[in-house]
Amino acid sequence: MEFVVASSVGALTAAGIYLILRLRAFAVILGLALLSYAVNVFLFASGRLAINMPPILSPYEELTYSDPLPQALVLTAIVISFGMTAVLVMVALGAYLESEDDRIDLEDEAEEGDAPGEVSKL
Amino acid sequence: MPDYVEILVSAFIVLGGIFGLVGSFGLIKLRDTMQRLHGPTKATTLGIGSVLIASMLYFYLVRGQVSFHELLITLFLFLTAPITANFIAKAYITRHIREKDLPASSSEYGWSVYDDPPGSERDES
Amino acid sequence: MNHWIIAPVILPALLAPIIGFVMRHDIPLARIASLAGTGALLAIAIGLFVSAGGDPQVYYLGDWPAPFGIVLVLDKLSALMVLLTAVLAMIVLVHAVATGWDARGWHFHALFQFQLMGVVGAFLTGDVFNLFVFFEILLIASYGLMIHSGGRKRMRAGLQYVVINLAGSTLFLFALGVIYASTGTLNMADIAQRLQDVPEGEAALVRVAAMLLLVVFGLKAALFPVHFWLPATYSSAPAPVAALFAIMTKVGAYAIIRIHTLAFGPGVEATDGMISDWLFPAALVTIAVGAFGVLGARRLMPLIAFSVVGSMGTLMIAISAFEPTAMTAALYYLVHSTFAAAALFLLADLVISRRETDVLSLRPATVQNGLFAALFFAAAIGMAGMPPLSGFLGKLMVLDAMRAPGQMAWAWAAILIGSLITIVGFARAGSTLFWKPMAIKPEVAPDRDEAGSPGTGARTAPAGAAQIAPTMLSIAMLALLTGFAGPLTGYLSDTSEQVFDRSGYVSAVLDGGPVATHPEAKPGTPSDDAAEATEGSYAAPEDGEDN
Amino acid sequence: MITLALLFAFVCFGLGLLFCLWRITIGPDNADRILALDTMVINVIALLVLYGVSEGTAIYFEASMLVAMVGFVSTVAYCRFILRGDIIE
Amino acid sequence: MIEDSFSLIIIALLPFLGALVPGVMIRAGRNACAIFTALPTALALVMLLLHAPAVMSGQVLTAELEWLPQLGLSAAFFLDGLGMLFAGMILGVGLLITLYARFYLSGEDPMGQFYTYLLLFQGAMLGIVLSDNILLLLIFWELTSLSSFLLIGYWKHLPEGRQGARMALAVTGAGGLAMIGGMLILGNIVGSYNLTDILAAGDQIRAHEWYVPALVLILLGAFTKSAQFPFHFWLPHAMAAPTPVSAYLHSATMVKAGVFLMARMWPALAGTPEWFYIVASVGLITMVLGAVIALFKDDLKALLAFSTVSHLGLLTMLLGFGTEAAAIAAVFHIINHLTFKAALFMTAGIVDHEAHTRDIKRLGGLAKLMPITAVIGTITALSMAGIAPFNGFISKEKMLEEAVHTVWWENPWIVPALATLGAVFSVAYSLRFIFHVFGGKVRDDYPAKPHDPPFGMWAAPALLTVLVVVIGVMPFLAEPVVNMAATAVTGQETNAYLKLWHGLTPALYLSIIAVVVGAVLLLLHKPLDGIWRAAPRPEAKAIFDALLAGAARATAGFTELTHNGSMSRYLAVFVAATTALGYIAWSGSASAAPSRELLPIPPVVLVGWVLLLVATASVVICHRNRFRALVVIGVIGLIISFGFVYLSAPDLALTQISVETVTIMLLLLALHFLPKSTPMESSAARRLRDGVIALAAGAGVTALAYGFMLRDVSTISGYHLANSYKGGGGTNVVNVILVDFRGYDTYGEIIVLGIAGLTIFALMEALLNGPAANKLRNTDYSQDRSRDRHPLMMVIATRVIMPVAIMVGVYIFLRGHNQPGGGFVAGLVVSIALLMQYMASGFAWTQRRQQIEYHSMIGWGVVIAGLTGAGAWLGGKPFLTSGFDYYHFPPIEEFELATAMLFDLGVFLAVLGGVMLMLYSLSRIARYAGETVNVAPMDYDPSHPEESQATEPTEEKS
Amino acid sequence: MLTRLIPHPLLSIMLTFVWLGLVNKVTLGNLLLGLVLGLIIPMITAPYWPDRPKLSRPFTVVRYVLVVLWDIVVANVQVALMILFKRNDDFRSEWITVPLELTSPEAITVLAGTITMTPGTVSATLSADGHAILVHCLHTDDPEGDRDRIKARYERPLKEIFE
Ligand code: NA
Ligand code: NA
Repeated sequence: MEFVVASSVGALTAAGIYLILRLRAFAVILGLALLSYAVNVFLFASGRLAINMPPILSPYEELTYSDPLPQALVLTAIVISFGMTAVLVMVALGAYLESEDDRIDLEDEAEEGDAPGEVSKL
Repeated sequence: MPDYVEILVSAFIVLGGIFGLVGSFGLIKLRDTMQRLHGPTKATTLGIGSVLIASMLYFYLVRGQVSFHELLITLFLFLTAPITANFIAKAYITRHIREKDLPASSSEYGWSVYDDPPGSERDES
Repeated sequence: MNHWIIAPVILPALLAPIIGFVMRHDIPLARIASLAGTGALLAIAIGLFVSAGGDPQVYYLGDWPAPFGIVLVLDKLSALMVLLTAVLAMIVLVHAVATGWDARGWHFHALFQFQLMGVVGAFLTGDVFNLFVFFEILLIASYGLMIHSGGRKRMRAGLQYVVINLAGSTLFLFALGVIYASTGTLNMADIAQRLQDVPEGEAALVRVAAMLLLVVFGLKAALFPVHFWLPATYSSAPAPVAALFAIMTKVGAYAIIRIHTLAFGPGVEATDGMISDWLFPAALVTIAVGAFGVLGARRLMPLIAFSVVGSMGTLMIAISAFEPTAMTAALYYLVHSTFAAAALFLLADLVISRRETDVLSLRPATVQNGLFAALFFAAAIGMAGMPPLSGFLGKLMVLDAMRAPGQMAWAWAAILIGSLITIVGFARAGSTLFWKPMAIKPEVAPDRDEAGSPGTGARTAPAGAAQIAPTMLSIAMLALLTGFAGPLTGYLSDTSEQVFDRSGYVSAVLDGGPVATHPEAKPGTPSDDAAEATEGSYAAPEDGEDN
Repeated sequence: MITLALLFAFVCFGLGLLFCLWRITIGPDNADRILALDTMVINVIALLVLYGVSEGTAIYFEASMLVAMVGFVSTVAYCRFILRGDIIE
Repeated sequence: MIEDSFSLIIIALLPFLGALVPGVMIRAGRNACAIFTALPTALALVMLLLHAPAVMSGQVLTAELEWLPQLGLSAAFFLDGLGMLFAGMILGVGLLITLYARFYLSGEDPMGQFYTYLLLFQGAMLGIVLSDNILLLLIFWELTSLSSFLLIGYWKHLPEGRQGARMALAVTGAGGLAMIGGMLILGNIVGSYNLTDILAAGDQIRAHEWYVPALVLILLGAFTKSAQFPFHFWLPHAMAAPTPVSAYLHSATMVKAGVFLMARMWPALAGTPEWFYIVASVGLITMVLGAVIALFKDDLKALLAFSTVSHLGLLTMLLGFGTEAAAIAAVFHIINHLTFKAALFMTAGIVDHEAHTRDIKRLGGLAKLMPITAVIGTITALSMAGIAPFNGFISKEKMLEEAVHTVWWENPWIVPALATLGAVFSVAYSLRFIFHVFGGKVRDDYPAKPHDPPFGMWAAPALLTVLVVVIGVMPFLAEPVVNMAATAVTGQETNAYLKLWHGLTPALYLSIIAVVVGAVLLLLHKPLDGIWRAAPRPEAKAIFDALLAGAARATAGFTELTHNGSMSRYLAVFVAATTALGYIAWSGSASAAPSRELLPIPPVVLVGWVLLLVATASVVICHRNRFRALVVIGVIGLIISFGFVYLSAPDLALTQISVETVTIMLLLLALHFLPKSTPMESSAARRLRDGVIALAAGAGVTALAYGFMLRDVSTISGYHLANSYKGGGGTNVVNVILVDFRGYDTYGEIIVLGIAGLTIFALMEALLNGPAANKLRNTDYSQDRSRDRHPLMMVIATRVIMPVAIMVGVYIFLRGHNQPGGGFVAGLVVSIALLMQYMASGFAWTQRRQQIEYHSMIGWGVVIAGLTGAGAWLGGKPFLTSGFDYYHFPPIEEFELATAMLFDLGVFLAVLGGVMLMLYSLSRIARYAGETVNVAPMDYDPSHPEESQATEPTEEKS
Repeated sequence: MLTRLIPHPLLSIMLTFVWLGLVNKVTLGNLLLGLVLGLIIPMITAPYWPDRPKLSRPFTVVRYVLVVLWDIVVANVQVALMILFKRNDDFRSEWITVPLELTSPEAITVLAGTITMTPGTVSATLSADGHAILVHCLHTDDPEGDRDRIKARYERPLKEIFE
C-alpha cells in the first residue's frame, strides 16, 4: 500500500512538473493542479497510512485511530490552494485578454517602453 | 446470523456487481456513442440500486441498525441520471449529427439543439 | 498572557474586511480607516517592541498547551520585524494615498491591510504550518497588490509572480510533510527540541526538510538560483507596492534566520554546517547577479529591483555565518536595506510619473529635477552602501564579521566589488536621468533653486509635500540608522544573542502556558511510542448526538 | 459468504472502472469521455457503499452522497461547455 | 603627550554645518552667500590655529564620541603635526578658494549649490586628516569621492563634466573600496581600528602574513586618489570642473589625500622592501610620465594637471624611500607645491576668465596686458620649475639629493637619472607656461581683450606668491612647521635643516643640468611637439570609456540573457536545483531501517493505482487538448477522493471532491475565453530536458514518501485524539483540530479565500476597464453551439435537486463537529447547489433573484470568525479559546452548542461568499463578451406559451 | 399568505424525509429540525421555483411509480442481456419522435426521465417548443410500436397526474 501511495505521489509530481515547464499558462495551471494533488497526498501520508480507522471518536468502543493532524493540515492546504488556483486562473485569463496569446513568458524588457504609471486609471 | 440473511445480502451484492460490470462493459463494447449511452444509464442504475438495497439489508439484518439513507442516494441518482443522459446525448448530437439525419420534430419548431425557442429572434448569430 | 501579542494580526484582519466589503465604494473613508489602522498598528508595534525586552513571550492560542495548539512568540527578533513592517507600511501607505495610486484600482486598502496581517503573522507565529498559512495570506494579498490597476505588462508579470510562488508554496508543503513525518510535530520549539537528539537513522529526512525549507525561503528572499522572478515582478508592480514588497524579501530572510537557527541551527549534528555550506556560495552569486543587473539595467525600475537582489545577497552572506556577530550585522543590514529599497521605489514613482517612462534614455528635464536628483543621490548612496548612510555601516559590519578563513576573501571580494559595480551603475543612471537633461534645454540648464522653474518643461504638477514626504522619510530613516547605529546595534546584538539561545526559546514555549489537560501527553514531552501516540482513550458520552 | 460476495462485487466495479478508463483514454468523442466519467462516478459510489458494508460502518455515507451530487454537477458542466461554451450564461 | 580637546569635533563638524548656510544665504545675494560660506571655514581655521602652539610643542590633541562600539567605529579625532599641516592647508586654501570663486563663477551658475558642495568636500577632507579611527577615515575618504563627484559634475550641461565626474568617482571609489579591505585587515591584525593603536603597532603589522595584501589594498586607495600611474588618467578629465574646484581639489587637497594617507600610515607600513619597491617605483614613473605629458599639453589646466600628477609622483617617491630625510623633503614639498600650484591654477583661471581661452597656442604676450597676473604666474611657475630662489627649488634639491642616495635593485644611478629626467621636463613645461603665455609679443586675436582682473580675484594667488618667495628666501621660517609634520610622519623627533644654498652638491649639478636641458627642450618644442603628436600613445579616457561601456554592455547582455522572462526556464532551474539539493541532503546521511509493517494491496487499490497512473499520464499526453485534460483531471480527483476514503480520511474525501468540482467549473468558465488548445511549441530536446527533470523530481518525491512511510514516529496528535471530546466537545477530531486546536490556521485559511475573492473582483474590474474589454467585445465566442441555453428538463430537475442539495449542505455543516463534514464542505456544497441553479436558469435570471450579496457574505464570514475568536478575551482567555455545552429540553434528546460552531459558521459564509464571488466575476466577463441575458427561467415553457421568452441584450455591454 | 410561507408543500415534506434520511435516525428532535428546515429551505429557494405545479390523483402516482420501477428492472435485464450476448452488427438503433400532449414542464421532465430509465430508450432532446421528445432506441423492430407504448404507458397517466 505504502508504495502505491508513494509512487502515485511521485507520478503526480512528475506530471505536474512537466506541465508547469510548458510555455502556455493553461498547461501551467493544469500542472499546478496536479502538483497540489500530489502534495496533499504527500502531506496526508506524513501521518502514515491506516485503513478503516478514521479519526471519528467512537462512543461505543476503544479503537485505534489514524493520525488526524495531517488530515487537518491537508484540509487547510486544499482550501488555500483552491483560493490560489482561482486567483491564478483569473490572472492567467487577464494576462491573455490583455495580450494576444496566453504565453507564460515575458517578452524582452528592453523593448518595452510602457512603464508603471501610465496604466488604466479609475 | 441466519443463512437466509447472508444469502439475501450476498445475492444483492453479487447482482449489483454483475449489473455494474455489464453497464461499464457496454461502454467499451457498443459501437457508437448513442448506443453506449444506454449501458450506464440503466445497468449501472440497477447495479447501484441493488448495492444500496444490499447495504440497507445488511445494516438492518446483520448490524441491527435501521439504515435508510441509502434511499437518498437512490433518489438522487434517479433524479439525475436522465438529465445526465440527456445532456450527454445533446453534447453528442450537436457535434456529430446533422439536423436532416434526425426524424422531424413533428411540430413547427425543430429540435432544441438546432432551433431557437419560440419568441427569441430566430436570425441570431 | 499578554493579549497585545496577537493584536497586530487581529487588527488588520478585522479592519480589512470592513474596508473591503463595507467601505468599498467610498475611497476617502477607506483611506481614513486604512491610515488609522496602520497608525494603530504602528503604535502597537512600538508597544510590543518596548515590551519585548526580556525572555520570549508566548501566546497560547485557544488556550491549548504547546506543542499541541498554535503559539505566537514575541521575542526581540519578531518585535523588531513587526516594528519594521509597521513603519514601512505607514510610509508606503502615505505615498500611495498622496499619489492616488490607491484609487487606480479596486480594494487597494483592504489588500494592503491583509498584506500587513500576513507579514506580521508570519513574524509572530511559533508554528511551522501556521507560518505556511501566513505566507499564503501575505502572498495572495501581494498578488492582488501586484496587479493592482492592471495593465498588460503588469498582468503578465503578475502571472509569473503567482506561478512561481505557487510552486514555492507547493515545495513548502512538501517540506512540512517531511518535517511532520520525521519529527511528528509542528511547533517550532518542539521541533527544535526533538531535533536536538535525532536518531542517526532519521537524519536523512531532517536534512532534506532543512534543505527544502532553505529553498522555499530562498525563493522569497530572492536568493540565487531562485531569484529570477524578482526583477520582472518588482519592476512591473505599482511602485508603492514594490516599496512595500521590500519587506517581503525580508520575510524570507527572517524565516531562514528563525528556522535555520532554532531548528536546524548550530549544534544540531543532523544538519550541521550543511545550510551554511550552500547558503554562502548562493549569496555570493546573488550579489554578482544584483550588481550586474544594476550596471546593465536599461530601465530604472529593474535597476532598483536588481539592487534589491544584490542587497539580499549581502544580507544572506551575513546570515550564512550563523553566529551572533554576523547575525547582528545581518539584522542591521536587513533594516537598512528595507528602507533603502523603499526610498528608491517611492522616488522612482515620483520621477517616472513625471518622465512618463522609466527607460534610462535622454528625456527633457522634469519639474523639480534638482530635488529629485538630490533624493536619488541620497537613496542611491544608501543602497550602494556608500558613506555616510547606513548602507556603508552595514557593509562594514558584515565585512568585519566575515572572518572565517574560508569565507573572508570571497565575501569581501563579492561585497566590495559588488558595491563598486552598483555605485557605477547608479551613477550612470543618475546622470542620465537628472544631469543629461540639463543639456537639452541650455537656456535653463542650471536650476537656480530646487523649486524648479516652469521653464524646465514641467509635464505634470510638481510633487507636493505629501507626495515627497514618504521618500524623504525613508531616507531620513537611513540617516537615523546611521546616527543611532550604536544603540540600535546594541539592541540587535541582544537580539541575535536571543536568536541563538535555543534553550531559552524552547523552554519559554514548552514550559510555560496552560497545563495539558491530558496525563499521557504533557506539553513538550512527546509520547514516547507511536502506538500510544496514535491511540486516544475516550469516555463515551451519555448519548451520541447526531445533530 | 458476504465477504466473498463483496470481493466479487469489488472486482466487478473495479473492472468497470477500468473499462471506463479505457473509454476515457480512447474517446473518440468528448461525449464518450464525459459519459465514461459519469459512469465512473457511479461505480465509485457503489464501491464506497460496498466498502461501508464490508467495514460495517456508515461513516463513508456522506462521501458517496457527495460524490453523487458533485458527479452530476460536473457532468452537466462538462456537457454545457461542449454545448454552449459558457457553462453559466 | 596626549590631551583631550572637544574642539576638534567642532572643527571637524563646522564645514558640514556650514554646508547648510549657502542654501539659506543664496537668497541674500552672492556676496552675503560667499561671506557666510567663508565664516565657518574661517572659524574652523582660527580654532585650529589656536591649537598650533600645543601641537608644535609635540602635543597630540584627541577627542572621541561613541558611535558604533560593536564595530569599533567611533567618531574619534586627533590632531598631530601632520594633521595640523593638512588641516591648515585645507582650511586656508578653502578660504582663498571661497573668495576666488565668488568672482570666478558667472551669474548663470547656482552659487549656492557650489558652496554647499565645496563645504561638504572641505568637511570630508578635514575628516580624513583628523580621523583617529580608520573606519571613520574610510567614511570621510569615500565622502571626498562623492563630493568631488558633485563638484566635477557641477556644470551638468557639459558632457565632459559628467564623464569626468563619473570617471573620478569610479576610479577613486574603486580605490576607496580596496582601501576598506586593507584597513579592515589592519584592524584585524592589530585588533583595533584606532589609528593611534595601529601606528603604534608597526612592527606587528609588518611582521604579519596579511601585511602585503593590506599594503597593496591601502596603496590602491592612495594611488587612485593621488592619481599615481596607472591611475593618473582621471585627473586631467576632472579639469572639466570650474577652475576653483581644480585649484582646490586637484592641487591643494584631494589629490594630496593619497599622499597624506601614505604619510599617515608611514609608521605602520613603511620601511619594508615591499613598501619601497611599490611606492617609490610608482612615484618615480608617475613623476617622469606626468612631466613629459605636461610639456605637450596646450590647455593651461591640462598642463597644470599633469604637472600635478608629476609632483604627486615626486611626493610618493619620496615617501617610498622610507628615510627620515625623504619624509622631511616630502613634507616640505607638500607645502611648496600647495603654494605655487594653487596660485598657478588660479592664474590659469584668471587667464581663462579674461582671455576666454586656456589654449596656450592662442595666448602669449599677456605680460603687457595683465602685468600683475604675469608676475604672479612667472614667479610661481619658476618655483614649479625648481629654480632658485623660490621654494620649489629647495624641495626639489632635497628630492634629487635623496634620489642620488637611493639604490634601486642594486642599481645606483637609475633613480637619480630618472629623477633628473623628471626635473628636466618640469623645467621645460614651467618655462613654456611662462614664455608661451606671458612672453612674446601682444597678439590681436584673443577671444576677448584681456586685462588684470579685480583685486578680489588676484588677491588669493598673490598671497600664495608671497609665500612662495618668502619660503624660498627664508626657508628656515618653515622649519618648525616641517618638523612638526615630519615628526608626526616618521614618529620620531626630526629636525629639518632647510636653506637655499647647500654648496656644490650632486643635487645642484643635477639641477643645473635639468634647467639647461629643460630650456633646450623648450626651444625645440615645435619639432618635439610634432613628434609627440605623431607618436601613437594610449588614450586613457578612450580605454576607460571602452572598458565601462563594455562592462555595461556585457552586464546588460548577461542580465537580459539570464533574466529573459522565460518562466519555464526559471521553473526548470528551480525544480532542478531543489531536486539536486534534496538529493545531496538525503545522501548526506543514513536513512532509517523500516520499523513498520506495510499494509496489503487489495485488488481495488491496485485498480485505483492503475487508474491514477494512466490518468496522470494521459493528462500529460493530451494536455494540448485542454478540455480533454480537464475531463481526465476530473478522473484523478475522483480517484484521490476515493483513496482518502479508503485511507480513513472521510473529511478529506468530502473536501477534495467538492473543491475539485468547483475548481473544474472555474477552469471551464475561464477556458471559454482562452484558446481551446495548446500549440506544440517546445523542441524535442526541450521536452526531453523537462521530462528528465520531472522524472527526477518525481522519483525523489516517491523515495521521500516511501522512506518515511516505512517508519513510525511519535507524534503530538495523541493529545488531540485524547482531548478532542473532553476539551473540544467534538468527536470528529479533524474538525475539532480545524476549528479549535488549530483554529488559527483555519482563520487564516478563510482569509485567504476572502482575499482571493477580493483580488479576483478587483482584477476583473481592472480588466473590464482596460483594453481587455474591447478584445472581449470584438471576439465572437458563439461558434456552432447548441441552440438551447436553459433546457426545460434541467431547470425542472434543479428545482427539486437544489433544495435537497442545500439540505445536504446544512446537514454536513451541523454534524461537522462530530461526524465528517463541517463549515467548509458545507459552504462548498451549498455553492455547488447554487451553481446548479446558475447553470440551469442562467446567470442573469438567477442573480436577479439573489437576495444576499457575496462581498458582504465574505466580510461577515471573516468578521464572525474573528469576533468568535476575540470573544474569548471577555473571559480573559486567549484568542480562539472555545466553549461548548450540552442542552436538554425533553422530549427532544440532548444536543450540543459550541462556540466552535459559530466559528465554523464564519468559515461557511466566507467559503460560500468567496466561491460565488469568483464565479460571479467570471460570469460578468461573459456579459462583456456580449452574451444576451435571459428573462425567463427556461428557454420555453410550453405551459405558458403567452409569456415572452425573448432575451434582452446584456446591460453591461451598452 | 400561506403559499408564501409554504410555497411547495410537497417539497417541504420531501425535504423532511430527506433530513431523516440524512441523519439516518428517527427521533423527535430530528423530525422537528427536519420539518423546520423543510419549511425554511423552500422559502429561501422559492424565487427559483416561481410557479407551483399541482399534483392530483395520488393513487395514479403510486401506480405510475410502481410501473416504472418494474419497467426499470425489466429494462435493465433486457439491456444487460443485449449488451452481453448481442453482436454489435445485430443492433438496430433508431431515432423516434414522440409528439407530446403534455405541456407542464414537470410532466415533460418526468416523462423524459422515465423514457431514459426504461427499456432500451434514451430521451435525447426536446423540440424547441417542447411539443415533442427525440428518443433513441438501442434496439427496436418497430419504432411506431415503441412510440405508442411510451405514450400509452407513461404519457397518459402523467397527463392525469399533472393536468
Ligand atoms: Na446515468
Ligand atoms: Na468530479
